[in-house]
Amino acid sequence: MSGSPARAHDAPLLRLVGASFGYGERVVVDGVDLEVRAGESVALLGSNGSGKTTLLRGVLGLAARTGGRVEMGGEPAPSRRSRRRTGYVPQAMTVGGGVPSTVREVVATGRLPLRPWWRPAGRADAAAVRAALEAVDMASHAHEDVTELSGGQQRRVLVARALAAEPELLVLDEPLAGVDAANARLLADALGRLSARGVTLLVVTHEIGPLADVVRRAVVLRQGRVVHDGPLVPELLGAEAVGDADAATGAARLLHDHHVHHHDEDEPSPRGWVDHPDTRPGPGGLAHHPEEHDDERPGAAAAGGQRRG
Amino acid sequence: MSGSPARAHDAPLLRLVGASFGYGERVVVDGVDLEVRAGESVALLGSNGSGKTTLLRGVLGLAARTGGRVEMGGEPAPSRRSRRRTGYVPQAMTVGGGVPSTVREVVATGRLPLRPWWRPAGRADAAAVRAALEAVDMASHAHEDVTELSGGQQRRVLVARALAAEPELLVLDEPLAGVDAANARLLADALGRLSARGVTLLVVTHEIGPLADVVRRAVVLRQGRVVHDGPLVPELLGAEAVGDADAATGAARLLHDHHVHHHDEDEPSPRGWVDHPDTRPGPGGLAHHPEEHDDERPGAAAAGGQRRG
Amino acid sequence: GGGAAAGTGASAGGAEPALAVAASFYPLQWVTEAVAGDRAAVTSLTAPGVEPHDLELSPREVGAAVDADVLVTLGGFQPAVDAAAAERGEGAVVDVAGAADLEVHPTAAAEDEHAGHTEDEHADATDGHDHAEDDHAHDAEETADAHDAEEHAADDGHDHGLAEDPHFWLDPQRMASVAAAVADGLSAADPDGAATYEENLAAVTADLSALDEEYAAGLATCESRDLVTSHEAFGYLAERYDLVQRGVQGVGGGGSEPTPTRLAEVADFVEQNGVRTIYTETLLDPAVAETVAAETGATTAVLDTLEGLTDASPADDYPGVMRANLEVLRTGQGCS
Amino acid sequence: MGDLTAVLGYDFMVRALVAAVLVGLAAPAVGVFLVQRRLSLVGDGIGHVALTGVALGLLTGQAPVGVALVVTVLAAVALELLRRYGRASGDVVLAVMFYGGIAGGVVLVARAGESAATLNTYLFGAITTTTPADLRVFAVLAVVVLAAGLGLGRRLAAVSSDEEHARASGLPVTGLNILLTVLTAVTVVLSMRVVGLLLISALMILPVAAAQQLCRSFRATTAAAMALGVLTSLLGVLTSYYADTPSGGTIVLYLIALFVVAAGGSAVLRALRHRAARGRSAHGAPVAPTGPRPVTPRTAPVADGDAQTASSGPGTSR
Amino acid sequence: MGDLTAVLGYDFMVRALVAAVLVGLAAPAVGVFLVQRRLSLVGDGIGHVALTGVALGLLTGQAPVGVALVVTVLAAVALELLRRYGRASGDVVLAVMFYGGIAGGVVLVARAGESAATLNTYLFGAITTTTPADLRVFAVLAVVVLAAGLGLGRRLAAVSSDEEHARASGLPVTGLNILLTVLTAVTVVLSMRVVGLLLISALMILPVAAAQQLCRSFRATTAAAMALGVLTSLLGVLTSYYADTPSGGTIVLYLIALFVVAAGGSAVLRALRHRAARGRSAHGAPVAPTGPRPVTPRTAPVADGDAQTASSGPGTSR
Ligand SMILES: Nc1ncnc2c1ncn2[C@@H]1O[C@H](COP(=O)(O)OP(=O)(O)OP(=O)(O)O)[C@@H](O)[C@H]1O
Ligand SMILES: Nc1ncnc2c1ncn2[C@@H]1O[C@H](COP(=O)(O)OP(=O)(O)OP(=O)(O)O)[C@@H](O)[C@H]1O
Ligand SMILES: [Mg+2]
Ligand SMILES: [Mg+2]
Ligand SMILES: [Zn+2]
Repeated sequence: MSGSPARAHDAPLLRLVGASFGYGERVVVDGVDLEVRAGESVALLGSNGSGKTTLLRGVLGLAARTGGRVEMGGEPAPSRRSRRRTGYVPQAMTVGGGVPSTVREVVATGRLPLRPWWRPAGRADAAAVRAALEAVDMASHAHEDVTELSGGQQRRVLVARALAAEPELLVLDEPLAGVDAANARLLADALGRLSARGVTLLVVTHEIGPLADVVRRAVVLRQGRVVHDGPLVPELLGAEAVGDADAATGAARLLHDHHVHHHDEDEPSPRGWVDHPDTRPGPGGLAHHPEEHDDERPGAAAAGGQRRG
Repeated sequence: MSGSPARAHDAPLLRLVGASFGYGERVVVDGVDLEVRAGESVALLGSNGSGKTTLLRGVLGLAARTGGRVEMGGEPAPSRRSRRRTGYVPQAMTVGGGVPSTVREVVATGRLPLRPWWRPAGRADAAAVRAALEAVDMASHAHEDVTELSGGQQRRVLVARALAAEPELLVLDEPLAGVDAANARLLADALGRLSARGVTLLVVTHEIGPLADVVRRAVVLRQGRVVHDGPLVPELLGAEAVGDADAATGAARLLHDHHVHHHDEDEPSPRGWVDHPDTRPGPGGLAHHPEEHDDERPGAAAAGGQRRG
Repeated sequence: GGGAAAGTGASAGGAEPALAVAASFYPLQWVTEAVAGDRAAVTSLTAPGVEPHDLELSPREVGAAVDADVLVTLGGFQPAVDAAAAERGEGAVVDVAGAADLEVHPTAAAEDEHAGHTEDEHADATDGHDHAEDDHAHDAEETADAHDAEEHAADDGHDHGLAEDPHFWLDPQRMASVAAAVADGLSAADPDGAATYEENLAAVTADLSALDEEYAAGLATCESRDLVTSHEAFGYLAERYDLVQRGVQGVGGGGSEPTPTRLAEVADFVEQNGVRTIYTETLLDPAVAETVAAETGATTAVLDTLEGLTDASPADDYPGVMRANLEVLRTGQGCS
Repeated sequence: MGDLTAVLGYDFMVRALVAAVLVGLAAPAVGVFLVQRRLSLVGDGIGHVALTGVALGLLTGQAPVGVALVVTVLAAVALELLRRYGRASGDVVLAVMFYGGIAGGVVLVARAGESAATLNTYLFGAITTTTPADLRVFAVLAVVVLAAGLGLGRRLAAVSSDEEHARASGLPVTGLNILLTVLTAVTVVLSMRVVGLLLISALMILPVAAAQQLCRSFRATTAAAMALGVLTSLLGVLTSYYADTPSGGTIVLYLIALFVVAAGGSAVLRALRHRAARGRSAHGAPVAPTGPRPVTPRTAPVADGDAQTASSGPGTSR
Repeated sequence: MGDLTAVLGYDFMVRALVAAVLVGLAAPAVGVFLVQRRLSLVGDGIGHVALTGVALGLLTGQAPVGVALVVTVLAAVALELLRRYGRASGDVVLAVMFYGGIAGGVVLVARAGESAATLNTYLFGAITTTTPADLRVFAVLAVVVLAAGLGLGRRLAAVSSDEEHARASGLPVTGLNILLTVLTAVTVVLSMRVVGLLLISALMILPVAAAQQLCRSFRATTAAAMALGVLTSLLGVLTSYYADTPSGGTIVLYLIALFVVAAGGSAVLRALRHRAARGRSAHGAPVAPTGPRPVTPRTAPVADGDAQTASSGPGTSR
């Protein structure tokens, strides 16, 4: 494990040993070994369908474990205790139901596991909810019906709900999708501060950009296996890293079918991504990483879409 | 209208004249004038909640029009005809129901409006479906249940469904969210080719990056009004351009509450955005547009947390 | 209801019966057995304890009804049986509706402002409420009400406000004419046995007139002539022995439950007329009658409508139950 | 089989079996769209509204079945509108229709006095009482429903699974919804008098629920549901003859047993399929989705979810 | 008011009114979670299963209410498990339970012979027949339900609106689901014998459906639903006395009228609120969401939607 935790601790907060997760008979995540130390910030990368969401859900006990072990703070997980120490932002908007609920009510549900059932919400709960709402800049919408918010606003509500629980480990599944750039930066900054305070982060994302300053280590999944685990080096930001073989193949077919070459790129070399290690964005920081562009190059797929780490 | 259509035509394909859309009594999009010529590719930008989705839905007749006019090809829209000429990729995964449907079945529904009800699917339909599936690299998943796909795969299915209809106008609401970088490029390329063939594109996105080569013109919404309509100049790519004031305010409050200064920003001035008319992003391009930030500041938005770009 | 062969007749033991007869519900089964004696094997299509209104026949039972040499039925009472009868082609069907001399019974309630309440409503008020309140309770129960429907259909052309009361068997004299009709029907189907049927009929008629006399004597002098019942099944009986029936349920309750107004009226009626006893039934929920009783301080007693025999029935055959009912009535009405 | 001859010796049994085939074919063909819309109990709800319609018909002296059809169709259209424009979700609107139908029936019946008694005839029935005239009605119904299913099935499925997109793409959503509603109402109202509301509404849903466990495509589910509908109806009628039980209840219990078996069996089936798929797949990587769904509550998405998709589309040039 | 004295002169009316208050309070307090889960008809479904339970109790000579409770709770738990692990959505599972309950009841009843008649006693009732003993049961029920609602309401709401997240965050989801199910079963089984299944299941849902039209928060919806439940129950009982109609049906019709008025009125109300909000808002920008929902079909999201969110979270430091 080559992570570079923001704070070094001895025992890993989260440890997966040969862990497999899946749905029914299907194994989606296959024998993953992973250690995340307290205070670390880890990005989980991989192409669509590579098993990122399944891995997160498996750690939380939402997808079935079909093999291996998961531990949190040295104890077997998921347990009720491990779940309470974890905040989760799901990939899809899952809040719904027949009865209207306000943004505040939804965020307040994040506090529920922290207090015994007979105790009503106290001042600390109210403060945490307020702080979480402000962190995602939704305080002014606190009393609106969540179902009447825009897509990006809903995403932010989900993040706030996780934040309200003041977790030790924060697990975010594509937290930046659909969030506008200003809020993306705001959220990234907030994550940065959390990390600085010792909160451990595990973030699935396809847009590493705004998080580049927060995340120090990247784990890349391909077809349910870890194919890279190490520092978030520039090359990982390239598309190749997170593209999958299928995509590349598809692109090839596409190009072939239509006899059209990609207008602004050379015909990719079979191992394209390897050829462009220098494309890492400079201090400009917000520029789009050119490497983002090369991954579905056909041959690249063949090369396995693997990248150096 | 300062668009730079890929191909010039005389009559605009889509024209909004003082169009307002909303939900019930609430006007979300307020008096928008917009012309999109056939063959143009337009990005619709704006912060979360600014009304982008509502505008698209209004054009398609999915959100109520509360004023103004919408025309397509000179005829009043939405009409059944105008809808058939338009392909739509919604922001959220909307396919669902109690009975399993395969990816192919979902994509094939895109063809339905094109043929009379008594005619069964023909060879052309099958070919279009296949081509659409390949364009999003989902052909290998054609016979899987859509509800068992990963998030990004589901998004791609929605895109394929719109493509299968071979529309003149393709309206996409955040088509890149949750799609891995390789597929994002693949899709961007495909859109580019469509555009080259004369298909008109109207794309909502927070991630202009992969589309930068495809889109030539940007329309920016703020609080339901158009605040910019012109070439997609570099500055528009900055977060500020599409961020909203709430975000800034939230950040300020946040910083205040926690007595932590944003590590890379100054404490906002009380009237931050007003004081920095110059913060309009320069060619540096990535700066945030400060003006976007002032609107919902609470007490002035109380001096809200504005930040410079 | 299940138990197609439920009520095999007393005749089964003797010589091989000449006839297989299906009777649609208990009183008809009893009268048929009494008339047929050993010459026929009688089965009831309604299992014991099942409200005949509720009757849905299983295919086997329909088969039994179709295959029987003679089917004895009260036309219009049970649509499932009527359907089976239609299935029989020219097979002999003894429909006792004519002999029973069915009438419309405007009850006390129908005479006041609640016109439209008739005997027939008892079915809605009691069984009907399951459908109305919950149409799902059905299959078994629902057909229940169908009897009224068919009854009504048979009656079409009449004023829609009125329909016939099927409960003829609670009147021994009507029961006697039905016995005669059954004897005729059996003789027609089995001319060889005509003499036997004639003999048995005489015995049955004698029994029934004895019963009639007991009733007449027993109910001659009573403190109260107001008969407050939960289900208006006793119209013929009341009419015969000069009582006035007043049903707690059924007034305006067409489907679900009595209206509070009706409950209040019955309660007032009970109090004003010094009625001491409110009768509930073995097969029905006593809650409504008990509510009125609790309201007025009256007591409740159980009458058996004889729509089906159950373990809860006070005796094991028709005359026994009728006599038990008489005792209950004499106590309840304060007869000397 | 000697026994079967005995069964077929009764005309009423022959008619019951034919009715079983016709209704068992038509009901799931409508029901699959109701399951797709997650309004599985709508048939039952329509049955309850029919109660009010019949009562009205009796009160006003009109043909009860006609009035019931009109009332149910109107109620169903009202449901559509409420669902579309109201703040209430489908299940709530269905509950309103449900309870409104019963309560309306109850109160009308109370007002109607004795004509009310006739009401239940229109709501309940037994398949063994099917008349030749009923059979003709069922035959027409089956033809109409199957024709609609064949001709418009894909459209109905599209509208049922993603109404928003169907509307955006120019399909006549309102018309299709109303057509489906009318088909449902007609199926329920015409059938329930003969076979009973329990049976007709269960036959619309349960075969689909069972088929769903075994199939992965809409088309296969529909076909399987129809086959299962016919099969269980026939079996149920025969069993009820031999076991001496009510036919309607027996058919429904068969359907439920089928569902339970299918739900249990599908795990096994999916495992086998998975192994097969793995065999085919070059990489040995999992290909077919298998196993039970995750615990996702499957609640409705909020008005706007939030996501973006990579889009591309070369195949769609014109 | 002279009239009111007359009404109160009858003990049964007084008891009916007290029962109306207690049931009108307790039923919506459970129902709000059922509406939240989009299983509005579950109360009705449980009632149908209770039929089977009662029939079983009668057959085996056990206390029917006890057996009905056990059977409904078991069935409801089975429903939970099917919903969670099966490929079927909630409405389908509900339909299975619904039809299974009736068919089981029907077939058992046919087998049970004579005890069958007693069955209806346990399923149907009239609020005017409430006995003092019933009132005590209702009082206990109301206290238990309200206590659960107050103590666990937020947890139940959380589980009902986002089961997945509730599970991930360490709430005892299965326990809470079972608790809700048991509460529902107890409420239905204990009440329906006295007040009827129609009334109890409608009282669980319709006040919530009406309140939903007027409120924007879960808490306000719950409070309003309980108030409306009590109000309409009282009004219904009184009206049924004066108008000479069945009480249960009258209450339900009131509830439906209320829903329709609320659905219509909410547009107006939202308009007013909107104006008010606009007044408060410095910019005059729209603040309150208003108007009917868009046509979004509100179908379930697929297992994984697809989106990413900007995340940030300073407030959550520990
Ligand atoms: N169904 C609805 N009912 C009422 N108001 C709504 C509804 N949907 C959206 N709104 C409101 O309309 C405004 C604009 O929403 P819209 O979805 O158009 O934003 P958007 O620009 O697409 O944002 P995003 O980038 O987050 O998707 C928001 O303030 C939202 O609260
Ligand atoms: N409920 C399910 N049942 C069966 N298979 C599933 C289910 N959900 C996901 N899968 C399969 O598991 C694989 C991994 O899915 P997962 O959601 O973990 O991918 P992901 O890495 O999160 O992708 P994305 O970037 O698109 O979100 C996919 O092939 C998908 O088809
Ligand atoms: Mg994912
Ligand atoms: Mg949007
Ligand atoms: Zn009777």
